[in-house]
Amino acid sequence: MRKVKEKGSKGISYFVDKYRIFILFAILLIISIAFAPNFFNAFNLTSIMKGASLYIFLAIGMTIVMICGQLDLSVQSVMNLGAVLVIGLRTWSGFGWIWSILIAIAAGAAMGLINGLIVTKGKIHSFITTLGTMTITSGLVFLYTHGGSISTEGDFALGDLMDQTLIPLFTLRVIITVVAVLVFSLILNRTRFGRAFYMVGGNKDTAWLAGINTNRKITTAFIISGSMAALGGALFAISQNSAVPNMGTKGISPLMVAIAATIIGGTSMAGGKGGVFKSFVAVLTIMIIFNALTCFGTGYEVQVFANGLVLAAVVLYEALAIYRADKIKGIRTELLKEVQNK
Amino acid sequence: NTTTPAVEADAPADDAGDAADDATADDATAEEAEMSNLDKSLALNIDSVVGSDGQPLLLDLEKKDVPERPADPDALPEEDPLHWYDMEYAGWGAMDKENIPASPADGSIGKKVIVIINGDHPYLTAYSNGATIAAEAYGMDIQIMSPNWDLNVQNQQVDQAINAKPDMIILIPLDAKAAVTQFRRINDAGVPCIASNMLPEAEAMKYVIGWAGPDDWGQFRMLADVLAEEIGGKGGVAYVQHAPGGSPYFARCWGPLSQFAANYPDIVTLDKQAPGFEADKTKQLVSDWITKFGDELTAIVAADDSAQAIGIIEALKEAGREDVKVIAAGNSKIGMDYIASGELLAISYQSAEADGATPIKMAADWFNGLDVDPVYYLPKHVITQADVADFLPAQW
Amino acid sequence: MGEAMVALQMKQVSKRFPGTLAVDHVDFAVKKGEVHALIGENGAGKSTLMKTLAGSYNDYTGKIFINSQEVTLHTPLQAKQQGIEMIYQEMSLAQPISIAENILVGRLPRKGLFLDNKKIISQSKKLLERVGLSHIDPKIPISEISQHEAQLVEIAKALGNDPHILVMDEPTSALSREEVNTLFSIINNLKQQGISIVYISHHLPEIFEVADSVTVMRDGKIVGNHQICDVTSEKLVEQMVGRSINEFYSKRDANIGEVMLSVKDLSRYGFFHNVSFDVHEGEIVGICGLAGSGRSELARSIVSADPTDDGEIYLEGKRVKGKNMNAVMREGIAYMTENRKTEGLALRMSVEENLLAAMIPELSVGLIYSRKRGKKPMGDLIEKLNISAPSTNSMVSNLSGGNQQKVLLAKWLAIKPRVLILDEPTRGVDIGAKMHIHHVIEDLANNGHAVIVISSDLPELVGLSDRSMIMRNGHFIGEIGKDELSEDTLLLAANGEGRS
Amino acid sequence: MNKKIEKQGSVSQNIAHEKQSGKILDITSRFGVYGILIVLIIAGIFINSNFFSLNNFKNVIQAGAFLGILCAGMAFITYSGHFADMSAPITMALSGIVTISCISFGIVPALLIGIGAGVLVGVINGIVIGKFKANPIIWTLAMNFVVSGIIRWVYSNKQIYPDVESGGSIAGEMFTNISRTYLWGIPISVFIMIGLLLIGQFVLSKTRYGKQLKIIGSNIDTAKLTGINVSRNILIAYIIASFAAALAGIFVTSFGKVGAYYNGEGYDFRAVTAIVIGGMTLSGGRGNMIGVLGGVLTIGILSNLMTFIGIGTFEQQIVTGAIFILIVWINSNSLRKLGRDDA
Ligand SMILES: Nc1ncnc2c1ncn2[C@@H]1O[C@H](COP(=O)(O)OP(=O)(O)OP(=O)(O)O)[C@@H](O)[C@H]1O
Ligand SMILES: Nc1ncnc2c1ncn2[C@@H]1O[C@H](COP(=O)(O)OP(=O)(O)OP(=O)(O)O)[C@@H](O)[C@H]1O
Ligand SMILES: [Mg+2]
Ligand SMILES: [Mg+2]
Repeated sequence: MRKVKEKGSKGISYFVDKYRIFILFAILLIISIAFAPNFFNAFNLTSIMKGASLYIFLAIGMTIVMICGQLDLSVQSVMNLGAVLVIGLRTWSGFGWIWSILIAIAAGAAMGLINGLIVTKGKIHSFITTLGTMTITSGLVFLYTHGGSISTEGDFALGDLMDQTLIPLFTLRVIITVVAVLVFSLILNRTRFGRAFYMVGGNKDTAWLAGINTNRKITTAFIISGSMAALGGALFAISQNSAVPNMGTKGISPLMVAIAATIIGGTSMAGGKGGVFKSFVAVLTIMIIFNALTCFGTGYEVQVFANGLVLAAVVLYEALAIYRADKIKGIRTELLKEVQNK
Repeated sequence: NTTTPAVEADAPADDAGDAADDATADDATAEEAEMSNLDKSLALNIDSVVGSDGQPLLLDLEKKDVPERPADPDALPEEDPLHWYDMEYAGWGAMDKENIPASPADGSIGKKVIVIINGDHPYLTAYSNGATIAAEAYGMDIQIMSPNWDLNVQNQQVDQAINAKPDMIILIPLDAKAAVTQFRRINDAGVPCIASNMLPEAEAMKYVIGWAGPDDWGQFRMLADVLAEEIGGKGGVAYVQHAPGGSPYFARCWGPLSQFAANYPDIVTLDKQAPGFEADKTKQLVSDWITKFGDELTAIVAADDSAQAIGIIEALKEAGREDVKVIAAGNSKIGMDYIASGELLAISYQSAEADGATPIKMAADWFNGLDVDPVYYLPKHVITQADVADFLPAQW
Repeated sequence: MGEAMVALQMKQVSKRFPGTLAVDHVDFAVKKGEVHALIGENGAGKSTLMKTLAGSYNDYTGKIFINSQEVTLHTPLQAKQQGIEMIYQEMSLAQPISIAENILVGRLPRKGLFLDNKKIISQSKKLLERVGLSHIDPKIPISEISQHEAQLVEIAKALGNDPHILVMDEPTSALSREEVNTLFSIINNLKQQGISIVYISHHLPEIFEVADSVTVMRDGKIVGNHQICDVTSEKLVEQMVGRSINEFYSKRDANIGEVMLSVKDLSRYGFFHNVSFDVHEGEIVGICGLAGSGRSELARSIVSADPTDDGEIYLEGKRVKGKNMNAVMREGIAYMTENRKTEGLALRMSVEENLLAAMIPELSVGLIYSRKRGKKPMGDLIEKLNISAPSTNSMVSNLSGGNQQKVLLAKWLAIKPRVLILDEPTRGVDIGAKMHIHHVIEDLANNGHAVIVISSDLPELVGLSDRSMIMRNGHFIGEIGKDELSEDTLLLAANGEGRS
Repeated sequence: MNKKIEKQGSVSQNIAHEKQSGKILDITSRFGVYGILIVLIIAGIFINSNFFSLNNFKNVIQAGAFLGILCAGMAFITYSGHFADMSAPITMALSGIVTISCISFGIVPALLIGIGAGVLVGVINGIVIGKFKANPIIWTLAMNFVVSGIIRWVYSNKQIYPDVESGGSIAGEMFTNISRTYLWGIPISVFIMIGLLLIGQFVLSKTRYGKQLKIIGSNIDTAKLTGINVSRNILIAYIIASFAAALAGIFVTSFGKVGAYYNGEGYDFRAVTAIVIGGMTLSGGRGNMIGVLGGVLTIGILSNLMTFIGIGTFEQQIVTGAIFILIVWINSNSLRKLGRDDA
């Protein structure tokens, strides 16, 4: 039997690779704390997390969908759907908050279900499917609101509660967000149900042959994505006491932030790799960049540029890492020593 | 270069800067030393500050007749101008202001103002330009933030602005209704605040000193009158709408539409569509209309006088339908060029720079302890071929 | 045959693909605790029949009985519940996922609601040990281990499910002899426990070594069923191919000329070091070595598909300057990969497009590609290699494994390179096809080309090559001339016990 | 020997069989979008008498011209298995705004510099994606952000006008006339679109490059081990795509008479839609340019038709999205039925 050193040795590059998002986060945080005026205080940090909340809900779904090897471009429209429904049902139809929220989530889940069914049964690439449903959902949202926005008409109670700082730094909405992240992290990492998503993304045939209902799994991922997007939109709308039908149709949209964060967090578009918690940290990282740049008083163009640069750097880093790994894959260390000894 | 402010050599802006410097200088003359900051602020001459189009930047403001609010505007048909009462006259209502700090009445000089605009657009670049010129004239410090059309980012910038503890926040809300919470938040934090450009919901007016901006509804009613006159009070009108979501989406379609309905019963509505701000998409829409409606199409009302106007004019030209009259919200360079060449019938005069300067004026008035109306309208004017030359060069 | 003894019975099972009746009213039975070999030409329907059993198809017709109970096997899960496990011909592991999870997929141990990570590791370690991979950390992803290791992981995965019926579809095609031995002892062990095994292979010696009975398939039908003791390999071949094949390796009179390819001190650090050898015109040179000895890496470096750290290559005395595979190919050296599915073929493209893929520059006039000029070479190749496909337009992925392999080979024969390096040219190919391929390789050499054959199939190396070089741990340790060439000498040398 | 003949026989038999049963599917899979187009046109005839007129079709094809020009390039990206070029919008904006700022050098140098600037984006994309195998969607998205930031910064968020930049000289007017020049009453952009699509069709189906690109699109590792210069071919695809995007950008900018960072916004997804409706699959190596033209026309006719029916903007979105998915389903389903695709 040939002698092989135990594989997967944990060198420094391995460490950097595995925890790169945390390192990036820490570096940017420290730089911002050190240099950005008005950055490091409770008020601003809370504000960053409040801002991150919306994107995190999109990123949760995006991450799970990408782990399955799919893509969900409809999250932003679904987010708007959740937002207008929760306020519309409350204000126009007189539902209670609980019901409004539940129906909004259900509507998001329904959109996810449709996405999932088209992708799995219709066998249409998720990029295409969700591009289509994105348009459809946005049409539905406008139809519902007649193109305008909806407000709670002076009912600020729940909105204020959402924005209340319950624990230092954490408002209720942020707490819900963090809980959602933790729950989904736990599910993905520590349950059979969650690991199956990775299997499906890693190799659909393997998963299917192992008895996993891959179609159902992918559909579930889309349902989670849809309902989380709707919930994120709904919570945002509640804390805003109003809902806007067209968020993100211009500028760096929440959709782009969610995709960028998911990638920066290390989830692979090819599927089978990634995690919700990392995406969460990645969203915070992007928010820190935006926030700190505003603190410096730079214009929006610098923020776009910085966002692009980070994204580009991460993509390039990833590509080079794979390139390097490919090059040394299967290298035999005992043979290498031979050269070094010479 | 169209956008450098044409401040004259001996413009008061310079004086204002000097005055501010002098106020802190040790070797100030006795007379100046005696003057309080308020006196100095009041003494600033702002009348001759002009924008890049050579028009005075801080104009005399317009008043508007505010009718009685109907009991339930929503119950009225959409064609009824009063259906839109709450949008059109937001801010004028008898709403009680809440928790508005009292004016310090100690002068505008040296005050720190943060302006949060709603996004990036050449209009808003000119707006920011105007705000900056005006702020300099009043001796104020100004910082401008842009969330690039993202409400979530704007919320954060509101927080960041509060956190920077300025003397005043000026906010162009992204959405009329979402604005309520934003203004409420600023109000809660005890920072005086002015709403600008986009009309927020009436509810939001509680929390602000006032609103300054163009009278979109009023302007479009004026434009509508000009158009109705031109087409003899009858014909078919199609509407190229603003992007859904904001107040212009309503004002620039239902403003003229309800005006026609109220005063020119023979004008009919053919279609309303929102193709976005892309010339080629608008062109296809209008070409489709020309084919579909043929001679029924007498006029087009557009929410934008640049990209949309190009699409409309090109489609009309191509179909040889120069007889169709077009009005649009102004006043971009493209729009004014079209007015000059007679391809557009009329556009509204809406100086972007003045739009930026007006809330600054409101802020300064407030710092100076002057009476401040709840609404500062930009003056309304319809630009036609006859007077377009006065408004060139364009600001954006 | 007592009823109780029968573990599996398939009655009149058929499975149709668009355009092909892959399995045609087959009756097939396996007894408890026996190793039942299933053999046949490429495309005979072996894999399809077994995949039907493993629940891959929900549209088969006919009846399946497990332990005399009729069952419906429409999903893999249903098959698993019946205790049927299959090791697939085409690797089916998820690359980015850890070995442990791949092994335990679908039945990860839990503690309460959550996974029991300790148990996952310990269970998978145990299974890895059983297949001789105790040195591998089960936490690393599949993408970090080599192909033959992955094949073993696959076996471990199937064992973990404690099957009653275990189907192995060409499990040894990527394994070294030693690993094959491990596998056989595992098989014997399972047999003792009363587990039935269906064993598909193109290696007849293996079948005589391990199987108790054998079923022969041809064109989707069963054409023979024997106890292993009642049958000879000649007889099986005749049933498989429909004619008798007497002589496997015709003695070729090699007409060896000038040095064609000369490799000098070539190294890729960590993979192979200081390799030097010559290959002559008209010569077939074998490279023998255990899996992981660096043969494939060497070949890839020669054609610049992988980088080289040191050394030179000369073709007909001239230094090969190409820095990428495409340039090297233009100079006259070509390499056929061992990874048919992932690197060899574009599975979603047609037979024609794959056949002519390497020929595109030759077929083009200037920048323009002429499809017409490809017709003749394509027809010739299809005939020469006896490629059987529904049509030249059909996707390669719909072909049987052996025919895919032939398409891959044809793609390289098409460009007639001065030097052709073939990596495992007959992996997964049936005997008939193998014969064809060998003839074609010999033809090539007879026409003055030089051929290097890398193969783990020792009889193939012995029969085909004029001499064989031995690689061990990234080094060339010598060569064995034609006269001394035999399976034993090769094996000894590769294992480091023979001459060096 | 016998057997050989038998096998050969089965090949030709099967071909014959496939020819009969698969012909319709084959046509659907290749040109299915035209079937939809015909259905839409027939529907249009019943809906409005003005619909079926030369003028109307002229409008539709004209309206799709800029998009078509963009698609003629971006299809190369899709075909090569790299999904879409998300930096197309900013490439369009860049070439337009750079051309205008150089307009004082004369129209031809300005156009060359402008298109060159756009192609530069493609070169960067092509190198990074071709050589280092960066994820194409995300990389081009990042490029879109980066270049957008640069343009906004350089031009301080303003838009610039050809007539102003050229100081009122003839070059400015020539620039705005690029999209207003007509041949036989049809804008030249239409001819350029059709020309580019036909050239693209030729390149994809009839050239060595196209054949190799198809292999790259189907399996990039195989392409590499077939001795195809993968990184160079991908670079070429991105150069073609950026050239087309730059050209489309020139037209859009010329038509809108202003150079600005936002010219081209939204064109990325619109182009993907047209390309995919036209029968190219995102998994690469499938489809043709004639289909892409069909995709462009279908989008045009659909919106034309809905305006004729008088459907509101919002309902139009819903219908468009649904029809989009439907067409893609028809295309991919017939490919699958044919056994030409397993996706
Ligand atoms: N997914 C599929 N679609 C269409 N035809 C298929 C498919 N899978 C297999 N076939 C066809 O079914 C027949 C039987 O193939 P199968 O893979 O069972 O052969 P096999 O005996 O396992 O051959 P090999 O020894 O080469 O593995 C072949 O003609 C093949 O072309
Ligand atoms: N001692 C070792 N240390 C690390 N990796 C090894 C070792 N031996 C083999 N490998 C792995 O096995 C792979 C197979 O190596 P290579 O392809 O060179 O072997 P080969 O002789 O061609 O065998 P095969 O018949 O499997 O192709 C290598 O890429 C490497 O990943
Ligand atoms: Mg098989
Ligand atoms: Mg090998």
